Amino acid sequence: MTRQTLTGILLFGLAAAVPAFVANPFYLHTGIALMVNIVLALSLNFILGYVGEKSLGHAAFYGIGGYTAAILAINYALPAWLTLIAGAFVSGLFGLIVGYPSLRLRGPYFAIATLGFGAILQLIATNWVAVTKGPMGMPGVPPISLPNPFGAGFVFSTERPYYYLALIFVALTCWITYRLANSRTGRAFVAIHENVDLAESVGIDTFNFKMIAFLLGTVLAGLIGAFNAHYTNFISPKALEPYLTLNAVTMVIIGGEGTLAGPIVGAVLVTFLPEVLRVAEQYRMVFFGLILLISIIYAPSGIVGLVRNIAGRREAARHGNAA
Amino acid sequence: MLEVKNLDVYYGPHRALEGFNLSVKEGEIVALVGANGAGKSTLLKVVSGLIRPRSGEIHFADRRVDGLAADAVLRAGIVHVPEGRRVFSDLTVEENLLIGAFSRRDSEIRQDAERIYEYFPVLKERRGQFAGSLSGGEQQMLAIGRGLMGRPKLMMLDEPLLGLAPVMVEKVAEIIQSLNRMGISVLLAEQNITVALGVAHRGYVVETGRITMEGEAGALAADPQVRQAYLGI
Amino acid sequence: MATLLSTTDLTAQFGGLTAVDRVNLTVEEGSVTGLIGPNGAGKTTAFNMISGFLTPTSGSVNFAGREITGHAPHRLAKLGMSRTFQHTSIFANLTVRENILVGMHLKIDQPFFRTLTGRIKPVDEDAVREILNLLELADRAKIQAGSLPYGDQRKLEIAIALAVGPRLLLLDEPAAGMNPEEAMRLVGVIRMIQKRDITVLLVEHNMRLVMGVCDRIHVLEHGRKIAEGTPAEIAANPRVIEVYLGKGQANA
Amino acid sequence: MIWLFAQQMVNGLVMGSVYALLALGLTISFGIARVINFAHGELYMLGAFFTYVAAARFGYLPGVGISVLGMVAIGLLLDRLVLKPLRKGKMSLWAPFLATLAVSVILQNLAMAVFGPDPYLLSSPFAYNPVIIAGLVVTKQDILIAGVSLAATLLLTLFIKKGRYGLAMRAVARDRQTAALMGIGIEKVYMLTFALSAVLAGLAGALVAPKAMVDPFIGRMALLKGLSVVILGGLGNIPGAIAGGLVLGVSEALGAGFISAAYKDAIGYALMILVLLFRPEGILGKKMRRA
Repeated sequence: MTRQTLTGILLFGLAAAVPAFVANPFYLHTGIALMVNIVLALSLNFILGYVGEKSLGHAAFYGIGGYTAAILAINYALPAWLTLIAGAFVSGLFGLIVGYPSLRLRGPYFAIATLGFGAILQLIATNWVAVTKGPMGMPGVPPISLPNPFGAGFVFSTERPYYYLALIFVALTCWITYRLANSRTGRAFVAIHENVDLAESVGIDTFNFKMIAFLLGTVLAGLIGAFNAHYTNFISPKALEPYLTLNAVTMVIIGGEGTLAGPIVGAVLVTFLPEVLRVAEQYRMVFFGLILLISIIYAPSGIVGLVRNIAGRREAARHGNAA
Repeated sequence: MLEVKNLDVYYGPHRALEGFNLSVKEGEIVALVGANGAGKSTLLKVVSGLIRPRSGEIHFADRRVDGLAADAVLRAGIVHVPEGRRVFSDLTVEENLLIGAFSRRDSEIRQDAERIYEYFPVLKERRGQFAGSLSGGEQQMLAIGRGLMGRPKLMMLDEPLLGLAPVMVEKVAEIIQSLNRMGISVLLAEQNITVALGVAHRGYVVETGRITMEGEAGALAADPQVRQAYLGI
Repeated sequence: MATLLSTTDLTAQFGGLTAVDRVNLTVEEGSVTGLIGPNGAGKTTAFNMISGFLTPTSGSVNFAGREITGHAPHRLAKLGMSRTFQHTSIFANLTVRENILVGMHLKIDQPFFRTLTGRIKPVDEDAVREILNLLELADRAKIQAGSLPYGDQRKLEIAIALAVGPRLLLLDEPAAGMNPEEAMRLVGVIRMIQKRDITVLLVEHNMRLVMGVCDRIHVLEHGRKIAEGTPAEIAANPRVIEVYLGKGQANA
Repeated sequence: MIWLFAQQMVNGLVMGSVYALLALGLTISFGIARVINFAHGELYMLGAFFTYVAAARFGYLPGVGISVLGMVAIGLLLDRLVLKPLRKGKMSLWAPFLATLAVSVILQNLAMAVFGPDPYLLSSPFAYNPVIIAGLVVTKQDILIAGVSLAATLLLTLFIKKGRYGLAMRAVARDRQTAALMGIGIEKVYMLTFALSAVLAGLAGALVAPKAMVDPFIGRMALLKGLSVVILGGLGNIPGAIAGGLVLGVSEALGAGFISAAYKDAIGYALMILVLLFRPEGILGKKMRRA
């Protein structure tokens, strides 16, 4: 067992033990919000961090998941396990529709197409009142409940079960990221990011793998969006706001794109930093914008990248090959 | 006039020029010959301020010019006509000439353009056409004409004969000599040894970033070793 | 020997300019074939059309008995063609070993879904080591590729292309920027590659290398093929000498 | 029916000329400096707010003038503070992308902190008196919008075609290194490009503001319109930006008149996606290479 796996298991053990010691629902709520951010950041990381395609509409997929779950649960009374899956599935379907034309093109087209897609979706959510209830959003999304064939199902009525479910989703996302890191698919992703011509020339079907990464990201974003709609019992066009995309981008970039730890570090920072630094509410987004900007200019590989660079230089120095 | 001393140039980890020494005296044509990738273009780019050397010095007309920006080098009187001509293909012939005089503020720009048209009548015929529609030889004339618009004391030509038809090669060789007669010193980086050493007074042979031979042009042209360095026979 | 690669009337036009003009090339299986010519003669353009990075305006490319004109590069890799690039082209942020693993993409049978469920199959370490040893990179395996010295980066490029397991290896100016000793060592590497039954087509300016390693040479000028033959024939060809050295040198 | 069509055509051309201004700014920054400016919408928003503040003291038209000066400063700041540091070393297409995205958020939220989220009405002496020409209703503001847009477009085109620095801009767009060899100060050209780009965006904001409300979020829509037009016309293509702007304006107006006003804004994106699918080089662009 590597040190990395051990650290991971340890962290998850700790996270799982938290509700046993923390009774205050506010802390659990913050924990859930953090985990939603982590999944969102890691899902974007597949696209932005691994294959390096600049998706600027990630909030849209989170929102699609939320709306799908809300509509199915409210209008058709479908059980939560099904609405969560549906949220993920529909989001992925839209990923396919958006990705298919735009991922074939080189240049900024994908970024522009995803940005435009996010805007269209917000427009629809605001204006298609018959289905989405318009700008006021849809309250009354039922809580998640587990089916029980022998009696009443288990309804998630407190923060605690949501906390564990969120933790499961975090674990799932981390697991996928972790498995990718040493696999053929993960290497293909990174290769595309690094040098798309060379990747193509060694036999990597670059379009295909970009599509896989994008679908992976959109499915997971849809899943966590659906989860959040159930958890907060509410969905509105706000779930599709571009600021949410920017939050996700900030988490990935300042933490370090293309790594497992980076987006998690980024999510922790984005969730807690404004609290710690007591940034006034109205300047919060200015603050995120500034740290994103500073990170792009001075630390393009993020916090994890900085740490790695230092370690990497040591490694090279040890081999006497620092060029 | 131009004095390059002990120049070391790197591209990332890769050393492109090593302990490079070269000089061009006033009124001279100097040929810099060698195979592709030997470092000829790199030297020209360093002199014209596009690349910074790691160490060494460049003096021009008693001024130190290494480390100056490209526009300052140009104002000092050095014009670099780049490899592959690099005319602005979607600008007209006339616009290409005007842009060659970008660093000038005097009132004689138009007159100079007319003089160049006189000298290259083909360009005059095509003054309104996009430079991209010219043939290779015409583009080379335009590139030289564009360079002349900067009123150089020293003109550095990078592979001006490349890809030209034989008739054009002779024509461009004549142009180079007549530039020289106008009082412009020339540094000619070229693969075509015969023509280059034919028009030059002196020559340098470059191999992988180092000067391996230098001397009077006629003597170099006759030296079997030069030929050997080229064809590998 | 059978013909592994051939082009028929291969042509590339950009706007009004014809960069490659009805070129017919053949590469015999097992040979090292050189493609030379002065700068701007159309060598790299021809190379890009053969390797699928550029669709020919007209003409066709045949490889291993089938027509591959306009196929995407990743499909050609599957058929057994890999290449290097004129400007050093590696995965700079990956380690040397990881670069080789990416090169072995097609040899690792591990579809996306198995990544998530099944055991991650161990990589064929012997194959990795063999390639690293061949290019004398074994002691650099864990170093980030971007921090290698230039000469090693150029070797790594070839290593990546070999990891694909090609029948035909296309080398685009492999000696560019190498010093004479490094270039001479490259001759040994190419010979070794040839011994492993890999056919090589190379574009190169370093004539000493070309003359030293090639079985056959094609010469392009102005997008047209002007000569073809053994190194001795090419070196004696007056047309080639004229192109390279200028008029009047042929009888000097 | 015919009257409605003609009226919507007029409305469409007015808005289309604004879209063209927006797209021209985006197109020169991409064509010359290779930057897709995701803060372009916020430049539009700032142009409107600058005008709002200045107009309160000096009146509308002088306000527009002051706003234009302010935009020059903003464009220069954007280039010096954000983009210049990114040009050092190897310039990737992506870093300026995300950086301008960050700038967009910063500006939007600064505006929100200063002005609050509620919309303001910028009054213009031309906005209230409709003129009826051949049975078609337009305001003087509409005429002003179309007139100024047309003038700005012409001036820009003329400058790029004939001006000394216009020539330099075209040279830099084509071949940065050779342009440097000609003695062109590349950094100056970039500064000029972003100043011009900001002025174009700000002018669009200042002109449209009296027709619509001004709030910190109007930039988002403006960016998307601009990007749709730029995709429609082909990235970096100046005639394409002008034509694309008019096409988008007219399609939206006809869509609003004959299909649905609520989804008017979706028409631009729908057009954009169709273009991406079938003709990614833009309507007027040259064929591009497959990835």
